[in-house]
Amino acid sequence: MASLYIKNVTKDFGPVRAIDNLSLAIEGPELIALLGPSGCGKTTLLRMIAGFVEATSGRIRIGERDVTDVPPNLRNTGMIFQSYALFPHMTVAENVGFGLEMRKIAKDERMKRVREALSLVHLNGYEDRYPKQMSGGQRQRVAIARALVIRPDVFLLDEPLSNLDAVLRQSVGNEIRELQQRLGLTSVFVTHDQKEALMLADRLVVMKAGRIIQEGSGSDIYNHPNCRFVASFLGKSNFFEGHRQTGGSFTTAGGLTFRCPDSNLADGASALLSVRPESIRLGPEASKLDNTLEAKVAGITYLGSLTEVELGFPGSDNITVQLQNRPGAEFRADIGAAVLAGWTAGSAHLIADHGES
Amino acid sequence: MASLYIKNVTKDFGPVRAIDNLSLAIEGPELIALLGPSGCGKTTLLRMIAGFVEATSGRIRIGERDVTDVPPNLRNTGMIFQSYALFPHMTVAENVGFGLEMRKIAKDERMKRVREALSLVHLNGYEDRYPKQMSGGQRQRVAIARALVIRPDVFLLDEPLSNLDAVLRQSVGNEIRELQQRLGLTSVFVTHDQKEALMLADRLVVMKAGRIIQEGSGSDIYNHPNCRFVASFLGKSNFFEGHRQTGGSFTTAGGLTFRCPDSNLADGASALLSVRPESIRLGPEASKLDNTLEAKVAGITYLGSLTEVELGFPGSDNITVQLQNRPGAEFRADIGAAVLAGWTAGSAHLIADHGES
Amino acid sequence: MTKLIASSFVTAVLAFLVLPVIFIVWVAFFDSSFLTFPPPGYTFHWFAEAARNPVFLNGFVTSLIVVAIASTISVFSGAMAAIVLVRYQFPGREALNGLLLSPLIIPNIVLGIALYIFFIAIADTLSIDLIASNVGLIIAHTMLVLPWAVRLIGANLIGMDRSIEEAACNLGAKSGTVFFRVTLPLMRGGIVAAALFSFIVSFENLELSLLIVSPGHTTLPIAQMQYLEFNMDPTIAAVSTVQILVIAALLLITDRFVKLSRIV
Amino acid sequence: MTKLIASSFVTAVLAFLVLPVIFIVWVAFFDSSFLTFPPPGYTFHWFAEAARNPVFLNGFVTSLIVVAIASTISVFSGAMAAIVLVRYQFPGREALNGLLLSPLIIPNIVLGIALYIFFIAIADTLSIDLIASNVGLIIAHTMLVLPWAVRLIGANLIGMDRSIEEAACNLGAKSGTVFFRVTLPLMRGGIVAAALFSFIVSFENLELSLLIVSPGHTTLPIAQMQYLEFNMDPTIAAVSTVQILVIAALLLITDRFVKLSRIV
Repeated sequence: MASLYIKNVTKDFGPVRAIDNLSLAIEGPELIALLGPSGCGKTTLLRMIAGFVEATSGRIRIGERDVTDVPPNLRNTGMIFQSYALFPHMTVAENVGFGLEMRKIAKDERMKRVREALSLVHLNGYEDRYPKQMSGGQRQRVAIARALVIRPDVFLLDEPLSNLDAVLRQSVGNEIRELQQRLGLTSVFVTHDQKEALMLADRLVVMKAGRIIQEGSGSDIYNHPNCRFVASFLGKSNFFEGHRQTGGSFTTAGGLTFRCPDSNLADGASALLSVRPESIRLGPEASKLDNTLEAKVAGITYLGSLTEVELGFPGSDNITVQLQNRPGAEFRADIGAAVLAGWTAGSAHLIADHGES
Repeated sequence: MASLYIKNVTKDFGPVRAIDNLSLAIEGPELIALLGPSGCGKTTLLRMIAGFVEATSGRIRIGERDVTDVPPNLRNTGMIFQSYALFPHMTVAENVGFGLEMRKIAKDERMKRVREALSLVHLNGYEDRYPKQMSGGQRQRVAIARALVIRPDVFLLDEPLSNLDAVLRQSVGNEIRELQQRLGLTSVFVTHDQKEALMLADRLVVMKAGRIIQEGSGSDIYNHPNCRFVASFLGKSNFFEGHRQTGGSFTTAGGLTFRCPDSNLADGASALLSVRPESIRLGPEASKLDNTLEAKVAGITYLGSLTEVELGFPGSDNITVQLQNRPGAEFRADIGAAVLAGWTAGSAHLIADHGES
Repeated sequence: MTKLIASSFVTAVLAFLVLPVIFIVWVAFFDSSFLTFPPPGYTFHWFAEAARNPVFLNGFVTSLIVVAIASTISVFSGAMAAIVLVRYQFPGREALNGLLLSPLIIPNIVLGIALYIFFIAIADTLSIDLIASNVGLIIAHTMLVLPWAVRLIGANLIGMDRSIEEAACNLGAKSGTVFFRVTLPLMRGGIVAAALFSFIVSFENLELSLLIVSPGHTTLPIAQMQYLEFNMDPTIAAVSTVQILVIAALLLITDRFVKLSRIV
Repeated sequence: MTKLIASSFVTAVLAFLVLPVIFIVWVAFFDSSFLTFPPPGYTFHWFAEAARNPVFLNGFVTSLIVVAIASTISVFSGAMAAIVLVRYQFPGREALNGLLLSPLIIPNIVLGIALYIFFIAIADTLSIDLIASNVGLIIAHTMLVLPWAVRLIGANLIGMDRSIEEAACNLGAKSGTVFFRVTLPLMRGGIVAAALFSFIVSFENLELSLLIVSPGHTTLPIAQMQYLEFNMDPTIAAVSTVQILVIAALLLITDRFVKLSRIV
């Protein structure tokens, strides 16, 4: 529906800076995920959009309207809470109709729209139940209907799947995504779970210590993380510390030289080479690749669909390789055996090294 | 250390049969994982070995000794509890020394063995701390030292990693595995987490409703599940319902015919064909494989190291394909596009169909 | 075997606790003006006798008036105090919480003495006699039960999921509407518990009233005491039986609204 | 603004609750045998006076003896009962838990009346006078505090992680060893709380004692009541001040062992 602009917003809780001069724009029907470890400020940011937390400085705009000083009940946002937050003393119909009642919608019209909203989440016929008579997944769907029935300008979701089990998480997640796309909702989704973010969001916003560290599509961020934190928060990775050399090569502190991908890092700059575990090939296959290494097998862990191989190198930390298992093509080797590992220049990624760990 | 024999053991709690005529043998220094959903009886079985639950019928033998009627304090098992179960009013040294004190070991010898046990778990110097002054990982390591210092005949672990975060789970898990191998302990590990079981155990015992459904190494069970329950509990799988035909082929209810792997099922038998998502190839690569199918792309989910592709077929449920992502080789297609899917006969697996769902 | 010993022990403890009640109910039906064991027969006579006795009747009415007013004041101001204590963070909040332990720290007898002297001082200096009316009693009983009300309502508020109120606000409700449509209904459990406790604690109290009642403003427990000074017949047992029944009924009714085991 | 009103309100509620205590402590230092406001001066005289008064001294001693014995019995049998209730499942366990609400259901005055009549009946039929000694008082106070002991120790036991005891057993400890080396030390919090509560509840109680004391076996609260019948000087305020101090000290000491806010 409407667009959302957050401009230079800062929030201090006493001496603690929860949000640090953060700007973010969402135009049109997009689902963005605020992703980060606990304490990164993602929930605070969501609550600032809803109006529950006042900004210390900066502006928030929804569509054409500057809502920075508008109280939460007049912002017309639809929020989904982690705990469902249904009104336990009201029936499902009363819960869903509450926002319409506050908007002084006549009873007939209200009932009609409540029924429509409930059919959106496949809960027709549940009008007269009380929340405590429903399962967790059903409760969260009532909460979704309650938030959407008011036709919010922005749809806000605060870890909506975290109280559900794995199966429900998938199905409620799909339902949220489907509704968001069908209704064209401008949506902000808070989560600490990278898989949830990758599955549901158009765009990921990775946060840390009140700032946005990186934003972009899932594959953008996964393939081109701009720092070690992002590379390890989204998936696993192997890091080599070293320097970029002239002519597109990279020398590690341990003296290894790799051909490396294009990068806008200056020649001679201190850098990290990040190689994803699934990008590394082992055995004869590896010999044809841009970079090859003689390594020793330090450990093999069979994980069903994957096998994780730990490799040891002279002068470097162990690296991890993930091989997809296919019957008849499983990796077998003794601990300590020599093995050739390799990857293409393009499958690695260079990160500027600011000494962060 | 000693071996463990469980023979035709049954346990009834009132009208509920928790363990149903179960037999299991562990000979020598092996770590077996009892794996199953909650309520499958795995914890009850572990507690029967420790002696906290009396068998309704059947015998339990540790080494040469029949312990069925031996009280728990005389069984000489070493148990690790989910909640750590340290004595909060005793120091680390007193905790670890408790079992030796019960065995009337003289103080000097006791102190020496406590120090040895603490050094096994890298906690030298923590002797005088109280449990509440330690982190979760340290507490669990104290519990391990406390159980091992008495040189137990059987080492019993009840979901020992479930209260730890992801990083600690890995490191404490590795420590347990390493100790078990170094000390040659006969060990039984209860878990509901298939990844934990695959990572740590020599042998997996999959349980359901008080019975052993299947036992074997991780790759045995993953590649040759004997029923649908095991195939979906350990990893994901795609199932086709149908019948085995003469000449090693399989016809689905929807009329598709596949070449299928060797199996001891009779010709004409009703069966499930299980194909793991990572065994299926897409595009030109697929055309060379034993089985190929024209399918339509129903969904693509990018998950970082993997891409999950949902495929639709006429006359069959959707199937899921897992592709490992490598930069430059990512799967791209529009929803609804036609795609060729294929797998080798040997990468699928036939399961006798008993109408279970 | 262990189980048998264990259960006999608990049964004994229980019997010890329940025996006096059974005993007094039994005595209430004795068909004899004296306490003769075993009684010559049984009768309902003493209940009628108790109902006819103006001392008990007046005591009961005075008790009800005092208890009802004190409980109402306590629940209202207790609810407000609890909201402020739980919802606002201001300096000294912790200390205040601690001071609400006062019913434990200050013996009723001390509270009674303090109020007695205080009321006399007021009568002396301001010529307002709080003891001659029910006002003094009501003040005393309010002091007795207010901390209970604050604590029970406060415990309920602490356990309340604040995001439910935020959801209402997010859906467009003003703060007043949020309070009356969401917060207050959710406080019901705590309020019912507070009202119940206030009523029972106040209704049962003798110590506090003892010093500050005046003739004609006697509460039921005091009437019972006074009766026993000069009489010794089953009437007093009948009154006690009725008293127990009233309280038990109250507890049973409340239990339908809030599970007692969760709040006591 | 709202915050200011809110905190003034809570301060008012608090002042209302604390005022009597401050008042009585203030009066205890008045240098005047009558209650004159403002007092002509301040003195410690009335504390010395109270200490010299044999009625208060004897009352204090009697209270201590009765309270100590009743609390000890209650904590011991309460601990045993709690273990049985929490650890064994036998029929009626739920009902038993409910009946431990008895201190709420049975007014102290009714318990007092029941015991009074019961003791008289025993004296009449068996010629054993329980009222003439402290035995009657001790029985009454045990009844008063035993349910508290069971509930506090029981709550502590319910919260205990049983796998700690299983770990001890697994390491070779016999059931007796497990109890004395593990269970009992882990019960400490509940036992301390039970002892404290028993002590305070019993020490403060007047209602129950009122009917069943005999001359020479007067408890402190009764001594205070009796003193007020004939006297009206700051001595009684001094005694009350000491009483409050004793209880407050007891609470502070206990708070070092178990956090009161968690158990009350």
